[in-house]
Amino acid sequence: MDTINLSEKTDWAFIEEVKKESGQNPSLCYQCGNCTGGCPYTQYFDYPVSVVMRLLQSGQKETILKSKAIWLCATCETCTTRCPCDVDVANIMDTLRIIARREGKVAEKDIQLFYDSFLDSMKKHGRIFEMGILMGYKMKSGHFMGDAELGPKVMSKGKISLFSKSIKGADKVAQIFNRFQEKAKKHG
Amino acid sequence: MAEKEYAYFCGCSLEGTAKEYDESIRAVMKALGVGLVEPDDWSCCGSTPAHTVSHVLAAALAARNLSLVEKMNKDVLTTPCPSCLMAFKKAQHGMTGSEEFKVEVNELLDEPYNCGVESKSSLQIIYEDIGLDAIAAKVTHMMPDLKVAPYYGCILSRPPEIANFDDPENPVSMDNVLMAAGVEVADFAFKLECCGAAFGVPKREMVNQLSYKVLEMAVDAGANCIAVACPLCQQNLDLRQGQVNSTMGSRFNIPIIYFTQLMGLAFGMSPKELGMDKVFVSADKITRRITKAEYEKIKEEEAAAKKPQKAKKEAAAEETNN
Amino acid sequence: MSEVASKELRIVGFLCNWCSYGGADTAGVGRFKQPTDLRIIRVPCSGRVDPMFVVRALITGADGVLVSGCHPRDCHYTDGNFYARRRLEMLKRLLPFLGIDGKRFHYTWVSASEGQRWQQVVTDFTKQVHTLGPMHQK
Amino acid sequence: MRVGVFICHCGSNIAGTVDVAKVAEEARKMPGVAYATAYMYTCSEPGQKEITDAIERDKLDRVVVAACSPRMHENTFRRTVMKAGLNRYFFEQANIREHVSWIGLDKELNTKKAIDEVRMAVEKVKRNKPLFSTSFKVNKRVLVLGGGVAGMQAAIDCADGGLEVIMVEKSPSIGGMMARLDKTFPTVDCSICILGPKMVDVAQHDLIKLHAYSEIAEIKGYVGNYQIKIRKKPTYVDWTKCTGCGLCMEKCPTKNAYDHFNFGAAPTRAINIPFPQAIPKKATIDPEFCRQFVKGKCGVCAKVCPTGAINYEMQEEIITEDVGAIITATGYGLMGIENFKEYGAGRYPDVITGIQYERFLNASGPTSGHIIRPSDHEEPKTIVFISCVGSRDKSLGVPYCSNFCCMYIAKQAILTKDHIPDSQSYVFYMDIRSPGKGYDEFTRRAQEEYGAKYIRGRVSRIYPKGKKMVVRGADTLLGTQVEIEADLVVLGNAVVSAEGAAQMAEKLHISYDTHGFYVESHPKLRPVETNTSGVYLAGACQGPKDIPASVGQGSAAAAKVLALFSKDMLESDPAIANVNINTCVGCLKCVKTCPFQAIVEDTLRNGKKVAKVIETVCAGCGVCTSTCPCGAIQLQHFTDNQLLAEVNAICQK
Repeated sequence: MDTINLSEKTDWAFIEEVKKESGQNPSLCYQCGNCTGGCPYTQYFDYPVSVVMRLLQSGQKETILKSKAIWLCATCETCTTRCPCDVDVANIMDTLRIIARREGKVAEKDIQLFYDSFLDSMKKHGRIFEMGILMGYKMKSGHFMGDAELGPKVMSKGKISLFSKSIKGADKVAQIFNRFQEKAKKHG
Repeated sequence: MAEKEYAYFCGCSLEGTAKEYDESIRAVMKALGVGLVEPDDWSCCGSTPAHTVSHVLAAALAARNLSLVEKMNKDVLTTPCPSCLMAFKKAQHGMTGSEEFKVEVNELLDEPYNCGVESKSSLQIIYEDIGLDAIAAKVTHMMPDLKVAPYYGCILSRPPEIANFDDPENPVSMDNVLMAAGVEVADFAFKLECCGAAFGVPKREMVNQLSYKVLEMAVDAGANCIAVACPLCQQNLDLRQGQVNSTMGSRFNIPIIYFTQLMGLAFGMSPKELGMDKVFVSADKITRRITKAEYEKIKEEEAAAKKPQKAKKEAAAEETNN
Repeated sequence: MSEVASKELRIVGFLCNWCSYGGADTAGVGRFKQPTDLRIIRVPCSGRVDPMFVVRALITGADGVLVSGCHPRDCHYTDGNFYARRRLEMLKRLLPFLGIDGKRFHYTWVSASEGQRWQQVVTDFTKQVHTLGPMHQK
Repeated sequence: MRVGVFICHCGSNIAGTVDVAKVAEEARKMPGVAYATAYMYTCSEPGQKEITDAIERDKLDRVVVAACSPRMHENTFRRTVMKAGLNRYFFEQANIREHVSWIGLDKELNTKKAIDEVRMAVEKVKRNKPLFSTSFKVNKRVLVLGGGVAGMQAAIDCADGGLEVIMVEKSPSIGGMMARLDKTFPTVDCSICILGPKMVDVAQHDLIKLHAYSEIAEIKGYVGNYQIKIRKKPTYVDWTKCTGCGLCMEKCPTKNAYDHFNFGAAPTRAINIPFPQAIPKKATIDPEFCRQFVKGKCGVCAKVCPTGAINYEMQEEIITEDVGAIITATGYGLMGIENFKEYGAGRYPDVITGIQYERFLNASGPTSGHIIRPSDHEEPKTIVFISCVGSRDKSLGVPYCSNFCCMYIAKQAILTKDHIPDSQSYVFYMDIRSPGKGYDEFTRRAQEEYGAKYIRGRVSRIYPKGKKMVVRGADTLLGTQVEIEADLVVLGNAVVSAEGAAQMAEKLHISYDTHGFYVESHPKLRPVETNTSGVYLAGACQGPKDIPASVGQGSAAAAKVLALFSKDMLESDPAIANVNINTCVGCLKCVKTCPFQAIVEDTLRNGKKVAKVIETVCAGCGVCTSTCPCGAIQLQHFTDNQLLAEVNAICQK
């Protein structure tokens, strides 16, 4: 492992950024490990939650934003519920995802693509059109065969519609997205 | 006319893969005298994906719907879907907690939201507003073969500051609702353990592994059915149960049924009406129904058969004491 | 006088010796930073605070008055602070009739161990008085 | 009038953020000030000499010291001015450290504030009157509240010093928490073997009177003269007749009574003697479980008692004791584990607390010293200990460390290996806190010699799997999640203040912190005194403490009482209320409001009704002064005149 030169490589601005956007104070964390102990996803993470918190305390921006862990978090809120220091850890993970996305450093492309298909569907139709999301995701990710066996099963129960249907105010929902993007552009 | 009436947000899943949840909730609520009114032209709550873009955008997508409810002059919104619920609750929490955040959110909306709507899960409405007595009064049938593990999912009662319902570590609302409906409930330790959430599509194996743990624990607890309150949990455990079996080499065949479907069965409704045919692992074998009167008669007979034994035992115990 | 100094307002505090004066000491020992507007008068018990002291202070030059005693039931003198509460609550209601904004007067309870709470009380009250601005032409 | 003002630098404590020279310069301009100077350490010997010299040289008749809090050094400087021949009430102290230099960032503003503080003190001191103490007799008996190890030590030391001691213990036996322990760290001494002799000392000492199973109903009075009302709870057994034979306990048909002594580790009988070494060794009936009380019929114990001691009709009794000082040693409590739903605590029988485990280890405990898992009474092989269960947990309102859990867990891990050689102990910890003598070596021994596996991390979840309890937590040193399949889980649950601690403090007129622990006079230099003179603290009622610290405090409190009682007479505080009979109209509102009943009606020779203060009873709160409609009753040293002078010094400058 590399030596981290803390005098040079502590990104203080990043700590402040996360602090401001999440409303949480990373200094409250005393590294007890309760979040890691309770997290259902620890075995899939490259850095367990408590290590993400530690990396955040030490301002290791690149490592965090490029980690898979922040994308594999499902916001199950176990960490937040059990944190003895009252840190809303799930909120910090959420914030880290937002920053990673903003800076184009997403390590889990498939998950981002899935979320994007979801948001596309929402923007287009106002509601989620499950088949649309699935197809959108498959096209973008190239994972054509994933879950292929489930399709016919779902169809047979008449649960999933092949055709998209938009709500009347779909344009209003799209407006929300547009306004958001304009604002984001304005503020850089 | 309905005694109580709520704004009702079924959410996108309940229009598609979780149709039976919607159907059974509507049927059960009707039977319990509760009216559900959908906001006109509601849109998606934003769910998890919106939260990876921006807290403000996510809150705005949720708040659009809350503002529709405000216009209906309703102050309580109920939704069966925990994911929608959390989206609404987080929007509400953020907007009431910070004036600055509220302004930012409302800038994205056509109709500003004034924070006048409280969102509650349909489970909470059933547990707190309708109450166990009213449920018990509606029961006409018993299912003697059924033993259910109530599975709440991660976010119905967590985080406690936002969910503000039941216990964040050992919730009991669904247990109590099912027991009031005459259903036998298993002591299930994984009521809240995550099933894999929305990662089914991009991370199938991970979800299968996590779901496996939940299914295994339910079987260990002696349950032959899992009751759920979340469309995503249901999908991961039911639709993907075959995948779990092939990935993990297991042989689960345990039905995953919405708690409202079980309530409906206890209320004597037809399986068809409750969408029982729409789940993948069939529950037909374990949901044999007998009338309440028949059930009580059987119980009486059983008790009568046990009595002499018990009396003997007590007498023996008394003797050793002295 | 510097610009900062001229912005300072006059706030008089009456603190009971056993709890709140001790709490203010604890805040000091803990170096809990506070605004400097407050001037503290030590009294044995909040029950010693005559409402006339408060009125006199506000009329003759103070912009705000703060009274702090022991928490109810924790009074060094059994129930001196109950007398204080009764009188000061009455006073708070009467102040508007004297043409004084009730927000210029605040009474509260801070124990000797609550240094951080004292910091909060002083900070909040000073802020409150500053939003009302000076009461007297200087 | 010639006032001298002395500004203290307090090293850089004050001078660092206050321009002390400027304060002295401004003080010199204040009317009545004859002399003002700044000095490095005014409280030092040369600093005090500076004051006495100036009093002589400049003919000063009043002194103001601007320094730290008067709660710190008022008495020091009062003695200084007395030495120079002034009345000690011709002194005022301006607090420019705690209230100025330590809390303000801006030096200019701080200096301005310090000048105001000095002006207030000068205006007040000019209006001070000489006051003189009177003497009163001391009742040289001491009340010790609580019969744990701290209280016992205090009682024995006081009694050995020749004082009469009244000990009040709420439970049926003295011994407290230590009597429940199997062994003590770091020596692994048998706890009851070293405590037992002390308990016997308490019981047999001629000067110690023990009221067990009793509570304080009321405390009246002041240092030197307290009147205590003690409520003796009904035991339903005549203790003058009970021989402690234990036959009643053997025959009692109720076997599911809650065992307070064993913290519910196992049930007990409705009539019981808590443990074999109990003092007094007498039986007590628990009416919550006793069939005679619950169902109205049984009477087995009355039938079998050889001395006819059972009395179901017994009523509580109030007795009165007069004492001159009180030592509070009311101990601590333990946080209920039902808070920990993620640990299934309270739901799963094999998740227990440290003190319950201690009772299993103890040869006189419910299992005669055999470690069992409560669910099936089998011997556990894998035992997991979890520290900081509730301690250092802000989300539960307990941000503090419970002080001794790390140590007792190490001890229990060692004892576990002694009891069950093929067992394996795991200890989840966040930090190992072992700063006492021989303590860290002890926690190392648990690991090095006894093979306890220490895991740095917190446990997040415990759930049952078959007969095992799965403990899932983090090993933060490995940086991953870990799971252990345990037979038994022991929680080191947090130390909290004793039940009813706040109410007791209110009866004693002492302060308690937000957690219910009692507040000492000074955290460093007056650790066993309280702000109420005559009331002292010992043991964990002040904060979590282990045995040596508790014993040390018990002795310290006893030394304080012995010093107090070394004089036959005490001096009263002369800052009490005083009635001006010329202006008093005899409305007697003050009589009604005085919290101490220190004011009575008096008739003058001319027949005029006036209020009269009983000097020894007045505590000096001043409630009467702010009640009096005509200003006739004035609290000395805090008169309307003096306080308004301070107000004017701020408002009319």
